Amino acid sequence: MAELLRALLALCCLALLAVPACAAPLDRTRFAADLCGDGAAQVRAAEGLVQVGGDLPADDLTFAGGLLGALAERRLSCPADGTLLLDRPGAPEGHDALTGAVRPAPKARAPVLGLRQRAAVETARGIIALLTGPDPAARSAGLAVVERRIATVPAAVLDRARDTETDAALKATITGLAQAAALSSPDPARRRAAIAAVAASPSGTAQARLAALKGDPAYASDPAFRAALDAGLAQVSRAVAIGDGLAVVYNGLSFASILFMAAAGLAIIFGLMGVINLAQGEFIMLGAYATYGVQEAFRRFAPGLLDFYLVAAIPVAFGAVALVGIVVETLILRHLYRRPLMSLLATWAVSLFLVNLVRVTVGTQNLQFVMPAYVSGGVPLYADFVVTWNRLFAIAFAVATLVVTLLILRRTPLGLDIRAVTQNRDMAACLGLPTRRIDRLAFGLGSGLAGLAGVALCPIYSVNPGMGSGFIVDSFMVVVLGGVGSLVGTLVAALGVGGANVLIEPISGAVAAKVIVLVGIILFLQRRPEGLFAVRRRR
Amino acid sequence: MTVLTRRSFVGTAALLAAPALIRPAAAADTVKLGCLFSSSGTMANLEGRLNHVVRMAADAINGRGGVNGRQIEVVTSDPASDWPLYAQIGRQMLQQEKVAALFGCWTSVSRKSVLPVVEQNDGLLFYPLHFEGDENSKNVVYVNSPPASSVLPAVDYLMGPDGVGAKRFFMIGSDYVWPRTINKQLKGYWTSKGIPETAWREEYVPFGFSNFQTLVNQVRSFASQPGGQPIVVLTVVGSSIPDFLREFANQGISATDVPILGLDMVEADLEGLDTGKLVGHLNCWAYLQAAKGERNQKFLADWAAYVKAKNVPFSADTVIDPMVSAYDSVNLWALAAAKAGSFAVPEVRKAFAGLSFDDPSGYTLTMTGENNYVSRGVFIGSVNEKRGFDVLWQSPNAPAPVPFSPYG
Amino acid sequence: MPTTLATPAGPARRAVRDPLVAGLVGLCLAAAAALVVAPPAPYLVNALGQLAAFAILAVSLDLVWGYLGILSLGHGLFFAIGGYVCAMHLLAQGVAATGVLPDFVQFMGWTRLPAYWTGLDHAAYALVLALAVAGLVAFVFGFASFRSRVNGVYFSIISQALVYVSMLLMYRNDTGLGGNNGMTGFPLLFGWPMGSPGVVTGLAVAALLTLAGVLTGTRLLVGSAIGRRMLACRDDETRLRTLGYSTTRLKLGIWCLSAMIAALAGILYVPQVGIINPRVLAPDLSIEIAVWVAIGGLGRLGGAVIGAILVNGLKFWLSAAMPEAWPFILSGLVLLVVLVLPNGLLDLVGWRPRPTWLRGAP
Amino acid sequence: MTALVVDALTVAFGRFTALDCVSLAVDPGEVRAVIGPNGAGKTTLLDVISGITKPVSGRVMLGDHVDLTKRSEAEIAKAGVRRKFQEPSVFPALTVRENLEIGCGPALPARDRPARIAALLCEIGLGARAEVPAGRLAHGEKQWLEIGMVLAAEPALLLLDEPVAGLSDTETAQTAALIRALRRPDRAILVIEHDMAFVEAVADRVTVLHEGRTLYEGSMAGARADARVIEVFLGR
Repeated sequence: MAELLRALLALCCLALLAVPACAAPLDRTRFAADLCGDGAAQVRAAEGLVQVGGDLPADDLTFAGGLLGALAERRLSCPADGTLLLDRPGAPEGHDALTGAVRPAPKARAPVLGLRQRAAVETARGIIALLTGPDPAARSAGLAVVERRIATVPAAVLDRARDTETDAALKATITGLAQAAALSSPDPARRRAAIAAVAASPSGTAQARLAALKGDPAYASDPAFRAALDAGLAQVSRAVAIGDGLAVVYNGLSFASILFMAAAGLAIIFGLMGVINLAQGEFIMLGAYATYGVQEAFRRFAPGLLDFYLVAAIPVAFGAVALVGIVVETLILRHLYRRPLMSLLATWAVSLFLVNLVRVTVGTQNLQFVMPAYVSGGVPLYADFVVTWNRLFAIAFAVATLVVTLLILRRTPLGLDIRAVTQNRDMAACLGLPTRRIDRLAFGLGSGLAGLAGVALCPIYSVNPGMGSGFIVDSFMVVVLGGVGSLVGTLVAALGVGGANVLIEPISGAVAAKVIVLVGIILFLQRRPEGLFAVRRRR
Repeated sequence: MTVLTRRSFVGTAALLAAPALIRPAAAADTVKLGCLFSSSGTMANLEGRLNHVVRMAADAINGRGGVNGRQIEVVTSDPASDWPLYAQIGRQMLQQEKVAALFGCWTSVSRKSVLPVVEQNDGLLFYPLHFEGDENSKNVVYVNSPPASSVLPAVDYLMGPDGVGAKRFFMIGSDYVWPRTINKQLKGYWTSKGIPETAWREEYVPFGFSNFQTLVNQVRSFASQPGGQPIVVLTVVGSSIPDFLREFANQGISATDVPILGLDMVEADLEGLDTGKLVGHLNCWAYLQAAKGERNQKFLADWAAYVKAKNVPFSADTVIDPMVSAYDSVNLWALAAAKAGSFAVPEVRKAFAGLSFDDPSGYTLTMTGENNYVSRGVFIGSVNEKRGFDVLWQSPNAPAPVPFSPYG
Repeated sequence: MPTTLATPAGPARRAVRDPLVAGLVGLCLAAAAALVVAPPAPYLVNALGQLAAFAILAVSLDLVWGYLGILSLGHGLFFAIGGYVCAMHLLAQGVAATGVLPDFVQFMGWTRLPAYWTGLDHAAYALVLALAVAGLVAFVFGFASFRSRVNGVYFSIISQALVYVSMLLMYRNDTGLGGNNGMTGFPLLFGWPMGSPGVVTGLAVAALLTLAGVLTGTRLLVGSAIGRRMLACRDDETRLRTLGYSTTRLKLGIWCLSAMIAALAGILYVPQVGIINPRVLAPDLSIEIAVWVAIGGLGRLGGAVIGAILVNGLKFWLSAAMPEAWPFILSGLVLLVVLVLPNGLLDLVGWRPRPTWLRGAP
Repeated sequence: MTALVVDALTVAFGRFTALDCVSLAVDPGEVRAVIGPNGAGKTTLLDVISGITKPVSGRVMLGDHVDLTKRSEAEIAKAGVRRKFQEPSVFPALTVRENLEIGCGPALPARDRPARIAALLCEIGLGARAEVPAGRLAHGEKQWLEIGMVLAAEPALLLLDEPVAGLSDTETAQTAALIRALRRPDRAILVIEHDMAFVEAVADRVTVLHEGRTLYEGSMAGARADARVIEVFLGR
């Protein structure tokens, strides 16, 4: 009797396992109540949904998606008598989760998601988006989430997604992912296919997943498996190494572009007039504040175009800071050309003044910037190498600045004048060049370049009155190392310093990297004071 | 020429003596409190707020009739984020202004700089910041929590089932004693729990460091190693915090992949960030703006009104822990002075034992005769979309402070 | 030529002709005496002592900038070397007396002071060590720079980078000298409790007397034949070299001397403020030293003293009295001096020991 | 024996070649003038001899044994070379007497200096202005002071860079007389000048430089007759 009972029970279980399609539809009341429950209940609801998600009808998924979205965005209100979805956090009325009826929202609890809960909710929303997303973009966003948590997602979900997917490219991706998910499948052929699939999209995580399989009994017993795994691992390791190499290059380029932007204006000012402009960092800061001003103007007058404020800020920041530079030159520096060390003190005073002026008038807090899509986030390019848009923006900006500045210096009358004055001031004056006017314009150009650096830095660094002070030593080192008066030298020096920093940092830490690079420059300059690119001149 | 030099000397002497002349001598019915918070230099954005909070607290007490029948007069200064200047001004305030207590310092080094001054002059310094602990001077009131009573509960939470079950730890800090002490204590704590040394990594960056690309790459590759859920324990300070968060989000790592526990992260650090991609990262303080309760609502309303009325150059709707701690400091001092019936430091110090104050966080602060530390609650906050923190967890009560960590 | 020979040449004549320095030395001595006889409030005594230390620092920079044309933007380094060695001495003395290790040493996990602290509890050794280290660092850096003819603004920039690198190094906790928190909590000075009125007065008097000594010594130096070569080197180094003088050696010698004077200032400064941390190595502080010198009057030792005392006195006063205004006043003061009063504030009182054609110099 | 040998000297600044394989030899007691149009490399030649500029290749020998190209300015000066610059290079912050004292060089013992200085003051005619800062002197007085400074160390080789530039006719004649008076069997003098009459008055032989190369060497009369010299220099 007991035997029979046990057999029956086992049969039932088997049936339950084998035919999940007959699982009950979502218990909406319980699901809603769980989302309003404690952390454990929330996890239960979200993970339960993930487990059965492959078999739930579409309207259940949509319903759950709405609730989960509201929970993640804190629009879920939990009064004593049910669950409400609000239009926005703290709205006075909301839709009842079950009936959809609109009713006033009493003061009630809006659950805060813990990290576990948030992860579970994210996964659940991911599979819902993958299965029911209205367009390929939404479904592919869902797929991205699912991919990250592939270990917690049952195969049924991927199978269903693959079967129902209409977009060919997306379908192929899902198929690959489903294959890769079968790493621990009992079927050796599927396993090998899974290894190949994992190896096809290499990353540090993939490497770790494959490496873990080396401890698998099959590795020792099954030569085919062993060969597949070794090949897959080698492929992933190579790809990860290349990706890391690309990341180093990219990091170096990005740091170099920042250094170059900060130093380019200085190179012109120092090269032309021998003036050590200690206010250059503050000019960068002013450029960033000008960008902020443009953003606020857009917000007020053209909110629809707000995303383009960074582009519009380029001429504004250049012009505004160039104007400040010209004013400083006219009022102060032109009296000091024969006394470079005094102009150093004067620009220090100007920097002190500017920092405190901004501090008193605008405040010390970090400025709030809207980050349009083209400067926020990033895209994984190869293995673990992620291209971040803000850094790419800075690199592109630096390249554009370099090209335009070189064009100005090489192809325009002003550029010719500037080069003439840089090379031999007295001779240029004898030839009738208006050196006074050229000085002023060149100083304006150098300051304007600092303003541009301010624009480029907005998406990368925090903008506050003190932001400029950190640049001064680095950018002077870059200018002097490159050779005074040589913009190309400045570029090469920036690349060298940026690259060296990025290479040394993983080995000896960020502090030591900075110290080593600076000491190296000091030693180099003591052997070769004229820098890398300066032409040897008659003393 | 000697006449001229004499004149210039007289001028210099007059300058030195001038502080005594430019201020009206204290009226008999006031008592002075001194502030040592910078309104310029690197610390301005953080410390600057505290000057105003101290004033606000003193105004409120004055509105209730003052302390021991005297009105409070707040003396402010600007040590300009220049550490020796804190000591210099502190000395001047104690000796010349005869302030009854000092409220000041944010960084450990500024406190260390003022410490000998208050000890030599037997003054009283209320220090509103959390810090590395391992110090107990009878002349300093440590209003905020040492790590053993605030950081360890938070890390415990993250390691537990309610948190993320954290198994591996990437510690990134600014290179100075507070981050290093915290990390040292954490390592001791983990060792005591049997966690192997391979489960953590430690990196330090210079002050004001902002180029976090390489470090974030390292975090990512650390996270992809097997061994369990990783978290980042972030003890960088100042502008490094937003710069790190920005790079972290831009490289596409979310809080559900690798959560950051930012131990020095406050609302002010999120100013200027798009926090949509940072939702879920954590911080840990003795007060969060989102704390529930009438007292907090009143405090927030008071601050907003004060900012408006006095044209204070800081945000009316951002309140951070050290502001509340500074507010608590003034009130604790006033309670102690009233209990002692005197402004003399030894009397006030004696009155600390058994003092309690219901502060905006919702907890009741208490002090014992054992040390100059204050019992505070512990909040764990979670970054939300609105550049603030939601309360994720808070301690059931205010744990007794542990000045000297057992894990150091 | 008996008549020409009878005219006192060199130092003696010049010292007599520099009543400013003579007056300042007299004032220092008088102030020191006054402090001993009738000390004012301790914080004033302490402030005066700190001002004297700053004045010594300013003199050290004026010696190389005003008389040799070398603007160092890294003098904070030598000041810091003096300060750190002094702090180590005070802590070592404290350890010897109390047996308690400083907290940063405990933090590093050391059970006793590392070997290189040996002997630092002896004041004389500490003094020699501070001067020697400062001199050595200056020698190495100066030798490399002067030999390859690094001059003018290049020298300024490189020296600024040097002090910046040192700051980064000292901020590192692993460097082992207290990191960002630096060194503080000095218990004793020569066995007396730190901060007692006697010690405060003693330190201030020592600083004033040292200032008087440094002023006298440097004045004699710049008035001597070496001083004339310094001026010659400042105005036309190539000319001096083609007359057979090794300017590298001259510059190196004065540079090292200046570094040691700066270290002396650091030694006197640290026990008075009770703390040393890498902030003194911030490039800004080193620029500020140049600001003091320029405000007081470049190329006049008395001017450097007056500038240092004026700017720092104002800073002490205004950062408490008018905290918002201080940075604006300082920047205004610098611009005023640089544009209108090229010889510093001494111009205001009509002090013109040098003809106007010198204005073109550094 | 020769006082000065310049052997295949080449100097370049960047891509510009200032001296291209220039050679010349000056005998003891000789006054040699180097002439040539602007940019011919005359001042560069003096810069190399006095050690201010280092050549790309070639040698400069003082006497038969001392290689000047390997020495610093100070060592060259100590070897007995003195140079008078084109712009009067005196130390403006020092008095005339102090300038002369420095001119005596580091080697002369202090007790010998007053006598030497007194003699020089007489020689250059600035006795009455001995205590005046050199910055206050008139242009001509500065030229004379500088000559005094370079004479103070009794140089074996004297380099004069346009000593009469900007001087009046009378002063030029006085300077020519002075240079003739400076001739000594153990001293060679190298003069760079534009003023042909002055060169003719003082020089034993002339070297004509053009675009970094030696064009002619010989007597002044020969130079006047040389076709190439006339073309590049005199003719224009």
